[in-house]
Amino acid sequence: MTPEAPPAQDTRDARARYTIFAVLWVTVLATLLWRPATTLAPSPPTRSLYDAIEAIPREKLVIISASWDVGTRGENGPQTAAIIEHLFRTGHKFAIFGWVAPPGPLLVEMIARDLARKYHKRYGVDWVNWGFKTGTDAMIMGLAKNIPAIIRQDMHGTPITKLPAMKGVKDHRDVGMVIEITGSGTLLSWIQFWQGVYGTNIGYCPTGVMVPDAFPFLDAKQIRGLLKGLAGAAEYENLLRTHGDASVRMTAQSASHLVIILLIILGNIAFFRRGKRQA
Amino acid sequence: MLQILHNAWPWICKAFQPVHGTRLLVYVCGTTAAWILLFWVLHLLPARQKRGLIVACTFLAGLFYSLEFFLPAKASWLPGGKNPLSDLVVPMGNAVSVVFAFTLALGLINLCLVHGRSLAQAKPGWHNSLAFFLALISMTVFGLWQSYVKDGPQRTLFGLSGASVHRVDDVLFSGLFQPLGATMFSILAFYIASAAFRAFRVRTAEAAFMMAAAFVVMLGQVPVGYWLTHWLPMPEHNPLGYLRFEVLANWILNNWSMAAIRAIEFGIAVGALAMALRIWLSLERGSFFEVREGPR
Amino acid sequence: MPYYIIVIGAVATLGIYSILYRENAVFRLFEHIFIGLGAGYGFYFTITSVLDPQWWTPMVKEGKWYWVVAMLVGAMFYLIYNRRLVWMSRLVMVALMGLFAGLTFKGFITAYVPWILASFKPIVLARKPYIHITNLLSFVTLISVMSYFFFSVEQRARVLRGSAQLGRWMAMVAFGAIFGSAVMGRMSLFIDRVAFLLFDFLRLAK
Amino acid sequence: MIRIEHPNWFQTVLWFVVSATIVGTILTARRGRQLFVRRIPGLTAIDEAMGRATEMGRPVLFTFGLLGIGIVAMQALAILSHIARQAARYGIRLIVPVADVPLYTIAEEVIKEAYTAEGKPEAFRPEDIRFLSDQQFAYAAGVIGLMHREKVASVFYFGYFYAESLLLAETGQVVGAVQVAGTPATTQIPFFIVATDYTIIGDEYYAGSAYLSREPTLMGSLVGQDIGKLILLVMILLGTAFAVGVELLPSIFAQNWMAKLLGG
Repeated sequence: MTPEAPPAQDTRDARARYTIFAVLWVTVLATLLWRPATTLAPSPPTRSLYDAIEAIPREKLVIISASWDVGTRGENGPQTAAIIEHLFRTGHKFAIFGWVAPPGPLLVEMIARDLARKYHKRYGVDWVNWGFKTGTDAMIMGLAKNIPAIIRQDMHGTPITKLPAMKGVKDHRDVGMVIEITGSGTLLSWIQFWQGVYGTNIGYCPTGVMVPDAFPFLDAKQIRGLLKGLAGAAEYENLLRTHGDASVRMTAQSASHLVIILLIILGNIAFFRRGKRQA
Repeated sequence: MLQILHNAWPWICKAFQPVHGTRLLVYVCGTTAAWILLFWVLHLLPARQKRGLIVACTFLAGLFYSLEFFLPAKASWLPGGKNPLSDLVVPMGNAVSVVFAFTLALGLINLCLVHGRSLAQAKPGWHNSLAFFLALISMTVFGLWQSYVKDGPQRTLFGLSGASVHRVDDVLFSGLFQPLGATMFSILAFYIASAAFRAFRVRTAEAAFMMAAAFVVMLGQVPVGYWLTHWLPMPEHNPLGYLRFEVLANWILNNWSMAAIRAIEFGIAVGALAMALRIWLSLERGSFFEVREGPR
Repeated sequence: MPYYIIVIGAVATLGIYSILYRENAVFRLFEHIFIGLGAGYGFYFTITSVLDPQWWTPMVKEGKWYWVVAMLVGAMFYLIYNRRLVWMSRLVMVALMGLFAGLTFKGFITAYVPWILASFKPIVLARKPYIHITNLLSFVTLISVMSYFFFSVEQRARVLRGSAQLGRWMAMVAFGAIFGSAVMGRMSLFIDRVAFLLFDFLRLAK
Repeated sequence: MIRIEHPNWFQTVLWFVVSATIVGTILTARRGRQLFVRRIPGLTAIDEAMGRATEMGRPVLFTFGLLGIGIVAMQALAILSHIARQAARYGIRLIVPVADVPLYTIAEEVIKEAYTAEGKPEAFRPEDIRFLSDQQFAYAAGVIGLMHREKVASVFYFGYFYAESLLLAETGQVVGAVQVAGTPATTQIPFFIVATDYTIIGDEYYAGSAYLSREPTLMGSLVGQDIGKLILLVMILLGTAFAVGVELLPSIFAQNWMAKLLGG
């Protein structure tokens, strides 16, 4: 630890930083424009989420908990699209629901509308949007006991009693699975107040940074499946045999990972060469 | 004591019935006056007793969720045969979020003071403070405005309909607020790259372990890693298959890092439990928990 | 989304990215706009999503007069600026922390007992290959990392010192895994911004 | 899969035993029993970093991250108090940007008290304790600006951090500051490890304030926590032993009794 770093070191570090930034920009721009799609073989956590969704009884509702906003759209967006595509194919009814990130339900609805057109699904019959509800944990607890009392109307102001998809949906027993798609630490609420109490199945789609933290829950069977960030979404698209955003972006992802790995190797070579010279 | 409570119970229930009109106003004002009076009297207490009051309130507050949890859901010895606190959990959660919502102006006051001063004294960078105020005011006004006109499609305020207000709100929210946040977030991509370049040097065993795990997980989650080792057999057929990047990455996440994270979390859980006990039982010391007499 | 909103978004995006070169006036301007928008958003969101539905509606429209107490308790926070009455704000804060302490007890059991249970795995098997290597590794990792976090014993004994050292290495595996996984995450966010600039703003053929 | 709405008797006993142990050790420590805490490498680095700031005559910066008032904050405040006393002693400027208003007011008080305790109340500069924003990235942008403009010599990160951790730590690295970090947020520790000079990991965060302050309450609590962890460890060992027993000698071990007790 030197008291004052010499200026030469400073400029060299700065030059290295700028080079790294430039290389990253070029890599991502080039791969996105070139647009080759790549497929990714599904890993066990992805497959178990797929199987868990397949196994949900047809009459039960699936809750898509949209706990993300534009900040983490890069990962959560493709995850949401993959899950919704699967639900439209299996014919499960689902409800979009927000309780952490206020813009979440709107962003998910935009994805759902695009896909609904493709699969000729109708809003209100095949899917609904509960919108954003406040009250966090207390509300989640209440929701398990009485869904109509908490939701009352959908995001567009229609009373849920008028929506065919919500017919017969009363409490946690009518929910086949909760799929938490999130950019922050929201999982524990569903585990503590739904899974831990009523045994509701939870599917989990976190961003990359939270993936290792999710495995203790997977191991304890508190969650039924897991999408590992964007890679998980690409794997899911592979299971569904489609090429969505995730598959295209995985190429850019591959390229930038290679860049970082090369950087680490270069850094080590430089370190050992400098080390030798000093020795 | 219990007998008195038993006799008074219907009266208490009656007092908590919803009221409307003038009576509501009287009730609300009366409660406010009683509250202020109560705290005025409490303020006259000496510091020692104020401290005792805080200790008692903290203990009672902590008792709420604890009792709700540790008492069984149903038992014959409980009043009414079931857990009396379970029904209060949801209203309690609502009350806490309302109480916190009322602190919303605390931060706002502070920010306005700082930027107001910079604007009034025309400090260097005052135009930034001006931008701050413009952003703050327009976001608040159009946000509230929009939620007012949203209640009904025909509602207008100052002659503006929902659609035109919505357009302004869209510019502020979708045009500025969201891209700003998302871009700040994405800058991490650059920082993570330069940090990896600078810091991942195999100097010690620790660094080597960390780097190796990062390497495998990074490669195991992208198609290029899959491609690099796709010539290896699948792990079901041959143990060599465990060296495939995607298999190895998943194995590390599922067994190795999983156990380490679990161990770290156990430690943190006990640490948090200890901290919670110290607060609940008022064993914690420090300026925050002391009560002093008057200004110093 | 109308195109002018996308243009504004693109300008904001590029303004923030200018920090990659150095701290500058454009970045500072957007930084202040951002802080202002954030404060305004927090303000109106709290009013429309918490205070209106959870407080004003039950109290005024449904006549539940006792909700006024929530406001009185909330107001006590503001006494923090008054030297003489500051103890009242402390009372509220410490009591709320007591409430959270109660929740911590609940979390200690509901969140961690399942994890303790899940770590009961056989490391020796009755059939081939007799030793379950994966379970053994998980077990050793769990025990050694936990042993690293014992603070009140001097790590002089060789077993304990070795175990603690091993634990630190094993913890590094977890941190490496988090780092590697985060690289993917952060890159995805950058890719999303670039996709926005290329396909939404510049309207390059998708 | 296990469901816990209310605990069974064994879970209650487990909670009670761990809690009682912690409270018991706190009380014995308060009665004056001497207790031992092992060295925590990252924490001794605090003094080193303060020394460097003294040498260079530049300010130091302390951040709580997005922390609000609560359990984690109490520990961070104890460490802040230690740093503030050193700052007062050596005449170093201490800058503290905060993202939570109640915490901001308390931090100000803690620092002021530290300066008074060192006999230099006049050296305390209230304008250096600032509330920036409660929005994550707006706060991060503000702290980044401060680090650049004030040319800080050292940065301390103690509190709860989210994605802003690396934004801040990498900026500190660029301005050439010595950095020490500690947080119970497991997901952010790797970023501190790569970008700061010393990182206090996991549970060390809770041990930190005891190590620095030598306050009997905290020391006692630390010993109690160790015993609590030991209890968990023994349970895991027993549970694993029973699992092996079930595997090898199913005639004797009909089931995993440890798991049964825990409600599994």
